[in-house]
Amino acid sequence: MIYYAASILLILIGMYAVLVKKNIIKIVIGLSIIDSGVHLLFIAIGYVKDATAPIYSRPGLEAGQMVDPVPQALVLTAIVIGLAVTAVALSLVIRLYDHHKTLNINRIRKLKW
Amino acid sequence: MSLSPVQFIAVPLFAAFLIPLIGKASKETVKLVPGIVLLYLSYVALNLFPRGLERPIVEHIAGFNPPFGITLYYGPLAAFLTTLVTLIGFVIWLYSYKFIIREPFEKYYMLFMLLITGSTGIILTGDIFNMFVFLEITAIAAYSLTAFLRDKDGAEAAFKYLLIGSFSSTFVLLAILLIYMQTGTLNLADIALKMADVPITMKIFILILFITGLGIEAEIFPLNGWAPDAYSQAPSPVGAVFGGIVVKATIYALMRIVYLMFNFHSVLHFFVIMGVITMLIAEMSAMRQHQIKRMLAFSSIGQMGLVIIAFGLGTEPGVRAALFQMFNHALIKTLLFFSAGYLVFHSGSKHISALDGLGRDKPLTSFFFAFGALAIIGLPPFAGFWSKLYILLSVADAHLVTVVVLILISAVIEIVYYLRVVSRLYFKRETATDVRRTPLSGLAAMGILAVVILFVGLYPNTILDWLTPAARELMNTSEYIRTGLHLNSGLLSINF
Amino acid sequence: MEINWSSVIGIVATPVIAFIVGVLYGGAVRKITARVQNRYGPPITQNLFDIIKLYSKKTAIQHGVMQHLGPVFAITASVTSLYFIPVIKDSPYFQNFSFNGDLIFLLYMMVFGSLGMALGAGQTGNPNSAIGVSRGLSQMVGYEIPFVLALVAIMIQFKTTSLNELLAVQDHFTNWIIFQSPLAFVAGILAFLGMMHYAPFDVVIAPAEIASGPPSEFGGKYLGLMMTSGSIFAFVKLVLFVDIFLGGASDFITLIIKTFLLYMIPVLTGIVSPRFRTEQSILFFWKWPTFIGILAIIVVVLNG
Amino acid sequence: MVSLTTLYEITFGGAILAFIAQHTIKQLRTFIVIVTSALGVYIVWRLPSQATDISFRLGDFQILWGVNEYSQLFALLIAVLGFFTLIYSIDFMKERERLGYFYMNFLIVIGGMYGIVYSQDLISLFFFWEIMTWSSFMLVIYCCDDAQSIGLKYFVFSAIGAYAMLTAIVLIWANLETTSLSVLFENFTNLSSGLQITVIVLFIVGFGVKSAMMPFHVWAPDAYAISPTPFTALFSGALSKMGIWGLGIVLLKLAAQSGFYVWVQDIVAWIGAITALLATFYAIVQTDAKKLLAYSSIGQLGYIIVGLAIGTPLSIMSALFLAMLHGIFKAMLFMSAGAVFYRTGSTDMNEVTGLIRKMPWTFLTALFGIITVAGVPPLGGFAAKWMLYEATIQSGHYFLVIVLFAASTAAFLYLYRFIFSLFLGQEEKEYADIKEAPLTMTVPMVIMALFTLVVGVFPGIFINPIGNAMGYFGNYTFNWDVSSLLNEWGNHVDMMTVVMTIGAIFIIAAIFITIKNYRTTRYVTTKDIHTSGEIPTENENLTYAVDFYKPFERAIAPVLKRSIDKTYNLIAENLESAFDFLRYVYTGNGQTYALYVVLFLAVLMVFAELIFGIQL
Repeated sequence: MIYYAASILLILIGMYAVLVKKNIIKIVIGLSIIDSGVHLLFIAIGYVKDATAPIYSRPGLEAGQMVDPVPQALVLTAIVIGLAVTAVALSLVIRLYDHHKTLNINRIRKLKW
Repeated sequence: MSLSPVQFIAVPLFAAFLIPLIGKASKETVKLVPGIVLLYLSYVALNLFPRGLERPIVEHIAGFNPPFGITLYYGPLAAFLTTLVTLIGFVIWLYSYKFIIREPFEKYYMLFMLLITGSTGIILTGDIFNMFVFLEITAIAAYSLTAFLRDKDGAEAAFKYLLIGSFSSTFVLLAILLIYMQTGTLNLADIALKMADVPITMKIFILILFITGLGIEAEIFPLNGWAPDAYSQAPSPVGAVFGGIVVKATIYALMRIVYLMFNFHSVLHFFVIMGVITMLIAEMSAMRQHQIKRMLAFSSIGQMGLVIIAFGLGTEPGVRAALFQMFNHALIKTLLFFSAGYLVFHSGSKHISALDGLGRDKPLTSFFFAFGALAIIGLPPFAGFWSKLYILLSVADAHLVTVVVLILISAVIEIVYYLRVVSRLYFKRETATDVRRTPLSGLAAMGILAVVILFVGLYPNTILDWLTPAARELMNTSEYIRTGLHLNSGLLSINF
Repeated sequence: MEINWSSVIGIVATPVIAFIVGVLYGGAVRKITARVQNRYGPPITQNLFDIIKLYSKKTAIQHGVMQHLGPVFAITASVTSLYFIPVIKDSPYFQNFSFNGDLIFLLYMMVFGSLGMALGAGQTGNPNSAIGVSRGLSQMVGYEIPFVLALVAIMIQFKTTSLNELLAVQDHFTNWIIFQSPLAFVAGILAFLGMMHYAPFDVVIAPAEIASGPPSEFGGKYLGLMMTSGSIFAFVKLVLFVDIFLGGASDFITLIIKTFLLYMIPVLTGIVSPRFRTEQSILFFWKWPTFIGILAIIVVVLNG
Repeated sequence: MVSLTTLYEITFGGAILAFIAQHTIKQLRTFIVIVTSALGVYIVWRLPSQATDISFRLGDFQILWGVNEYSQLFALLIAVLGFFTLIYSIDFMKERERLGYFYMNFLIVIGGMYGIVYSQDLISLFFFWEIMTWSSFMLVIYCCDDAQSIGLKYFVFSAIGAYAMLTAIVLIWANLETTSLSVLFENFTNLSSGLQITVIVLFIVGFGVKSAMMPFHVWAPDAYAISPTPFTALFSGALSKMGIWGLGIVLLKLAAQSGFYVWVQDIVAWIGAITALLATFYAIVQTDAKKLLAYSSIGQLGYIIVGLAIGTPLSIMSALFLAMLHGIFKAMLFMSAGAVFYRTGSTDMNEVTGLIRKMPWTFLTALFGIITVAGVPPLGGFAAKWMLYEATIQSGHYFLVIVLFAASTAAFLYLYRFIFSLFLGQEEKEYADIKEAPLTMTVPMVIMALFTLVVGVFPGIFINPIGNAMGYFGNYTFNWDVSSLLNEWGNHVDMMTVVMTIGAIFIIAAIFITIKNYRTTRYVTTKDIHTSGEIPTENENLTYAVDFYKPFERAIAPVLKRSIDKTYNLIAENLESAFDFLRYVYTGNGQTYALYVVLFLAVLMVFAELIFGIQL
């Protein structure tokens, strides 16, 4: 249960960062935190207490004694995707800083209405 | 090599990774690669089409049987949409051939191929996590493409897109997570089957996450803040990609999920309401735009609102009309973005006021814009007329007369802002002439689209005949489950 | 085809009679006006001699074909209208074509001449003519409304648009429409004041300021023809009113008496009146006469 | 060969060919256009005897095209007017640019109108209606810079009308599952009465916009005035009749079946009459000849609407008669104004003056035109007006007829001003070198002018086909003589007698005055006049044109002061600023957008809780 709570907390912290912080780097960090929260949640739902890794490491290991392998596979993919997004985001931040000479999101709003 | 739906995903993906390699050898060859790929895919699409209509093709990746492995589901709907995507993709390539000449264009083509991969993937996949992956592929490619021009505004637009896009992926991922938690499966057909046992609270929660997540990409108000910026700052063909391919794929995903998993009517009416709001606000905003591409972006959002309304009716004519509108909008908005691209290029400004008198200077480009404008307003004999008519009729069939009236009001607004541009093009004296010519590839791309638009307008039956089975597929959930899981082979008896 | 001699005689005689009567009335008016104004006045035949003199004069100049044809239009309209009015009730001679037309036709036929004359006056290029025409047409919009109201009231009361049938209704003194439908008569007679262009509605010709308006550039035979037409036209209007409201006339004596009495109404009003400006006269006609006309129709509808 | 499909193929094909020819072999363009429209006339003429109905499926709809007498009437008008206006346009448009564009749209308009009148189902009706609308819009904005906002106004109003119509079509589809007109007529009473009146009102709005019915007329004066004259002739002559065509069907086929018929009749008739009166007033104060004619068109259409609304046989006859005749005489008038424009470059009535001797044939056309409009015998207009008044009085619309009379009397004012300002009055030096318009322009005009005379003498040549056409609405018989007019009380006018009398007297008087005068008189210029004994000098301005009807304007000032146009503009401005306000939602700040997303999610959650009672 604590995993759930922690992950939801992480998501909320991330959201807070994204919605409130004015610095775009902090916003990107916030996005990453949200991602981490979701990933953690994923792992948490696949987690079975006292179970082992989903590998047939020894004979007689039953399905119930292993954690669910699917969320772990999914999380791996999701982490990769999250990484890619963060990379793109940071490159955009660099670009924005080049052009605007500021990292304050309130001042990067030429496109509006 | 036998033809299979897998190729829709595999070939462009492969090409996307091949392009930088080829780029090392010869820059010029790179330009041809996407064309060849898309031509080939069109060939595949046209060949598979009849088979898809006859009986859905279900492909299993890596040899697992459903619901374990990842499946591709190529039914009439997917057949229709993949064909649309490949055709539009091909035309966009043709247009880009001379339009995207700025370095590093090989990266442009790479990202473009990724977008195609992502879109076809979304359409074809029968696995919900796989769908998420393809959504992300599309999204990342789209972020990068938005900022492709490396200018100030492009970066800003891309960052906003990314910011909101990340929310989208977060919500979708959360929804998938909840689904997995509840049903223990990721296969769409299987989920649909097991969704019945999920408690209603959870169902609604998942649905809300999906609506918000996918609604961002599907441009539902108020989640569409990124759209006008991204459309208008990305290079014009990319705007066309967004409007013609990406959004269509996302709407497909949203509707597939909603119809498959949450098929009850109160939800659908929610879509009608959201569609109406989206449409009205977008059209009103479009009317007051000063930049042509931004105007087109808002118009796209408005049209998507229309599509969402039609989907939300939850009737077969409604779905068919929505698909028809998607098809037409893909064609027409692509045409508009193409011509607007060259208009902006020739006038040297994104502002509508800079377009004065371009019709005399650049008659063909302007003609195509006017053509597209008339078509998107929904005037006969162009394609847009029929889809709008069908939408209205299906809305009226559902006894939503108010919605009919609202759609028509938004159509009037549409007329105002489109024709304002058209009349500026033709009937104001321009100040200077631009000696650069519109390249042939661009004109050819627009020409193809215009011919198709006119053809569909005159012979709507050709498209409608395909759409009826496609609409039926979306509506007929049990059929999807049956074929998706090979139920006749008795696999469903395995209890998860 | 057998020639119906009585109608041939009528066709020839009617315009002549109309002309003479009209001209003499014109003379009489000048005389009466003079007497009222304490002058001696010209002899009653003065207008006749004027016209004869005009015909005998050489016409020296013209401004073009439309001016040339303007008087022709005028005389065509007045004579044609005359032919379509039963001048003498039940007479084989003086009913002419009145069975082939009706009131609405007459309304339009009477405009034909004014239009032709206005066109002719227009070609002369004289600004006074144009001003006169402008005033005349504007004023026409004024008086036409009460006039039509009166006519409509009568038409719906007797369910006919034919003059002959209206005459047939008024077979007895008490059946005259002036008594059957007095309101219509009042509206009609007020409109009639405007039609005759006597003061206070004489802004059209306003001799002092715009040199008699539309016809100011006509001379010689043109003027002669126009005066002929004018005389006939005055007679036409009188006979029309007599036929509509006063039961028509079975013989010439009655006709003369009735028309003369009727004629005195605008004349006497004119003598004692100043002049309305154009918009004043328009608005005048649109107020009381129109109101009375509407009242007339309402009464008819309520009774019917 | 003669069938509806060939008609469409030829007309639309000709349109495209003309466009292509303009960009390849210019000489062929005119030839193609004229041949196309001539073939159109031929096919339309032969259609009733040879054509069979065409029916095919398009999507969910059964498309029906067929020929009946009612549509035939309008199709002939379209074909003939199209032909004449195109011949007229050969020289008129010679110097202009983008002729391919012009002729393409011109032929598309004609084709669209054919499509409208021959369609027997609502879908193809709407299809062709929209084609006609946008192609005519293209022609409205053809001319110049000012045309933009005018064109837009035209299109927006057309769209409002068209969409009203579409709403009605959609409602019919949703309730009767049909788009066929004949099925609709049969089953109309199956609709609920609320639906009936909605459908009727929507259709009336739809068709009323095109026929410039108040208060939807504001697009018309400007659009008529600004479009190129050959098209204006067709615009006012034929295109506006599409609205009349539709109103006829709505009023006499649909509304007549409903329980509201009397109400609909009265309201529409009054709207028509007020349209006629106000448009006439506005026409009087115009200074531009084309604008004057445009308002005149609106007024005449008002009469037609009254005729249709009253719905007695005589009134329908008068309406259709006037509709056909209006097509001809308004085309004549616009053409003559256009000829003036062609030679002088202006249609400003304060400027142009004294052209009668320079352009006699044009003047003749204009003269015949105004006499026809005025409804003065012996030309055709009289028959129409006469029937209308008789029908109005006899059907008990007493006050309506007064309004109509007032309008038609006031019409004399603007008609006289039109012909006086352009053709009569002072002959100014700047117009001394003007020549008559070329033959391609005068010939069609004069042919039509003579035709109005023929119609005046023999109204039967219109009345009989129109009588047949009225068979479409019910069993009306008009066994009149070819030259007589008959009302419902049995009174009649024999046009033959009238015309013979007028002709005879006219000729006698003309001969008399000519014989008497032709030796003695000589022509003098219009400067050589007597102005109260003073001899005007060379430079003195003797032209009386500015504020021609100032006194009348003063009299009707309260009417002129109020304008629906202004109200519409106000609404449009307010709407635009409201829209402007709305788009501030898009603040441009990425964070705000993100906030929207989160809020949206939260709101949905709250709603879900409210609706489904979910505990989160």
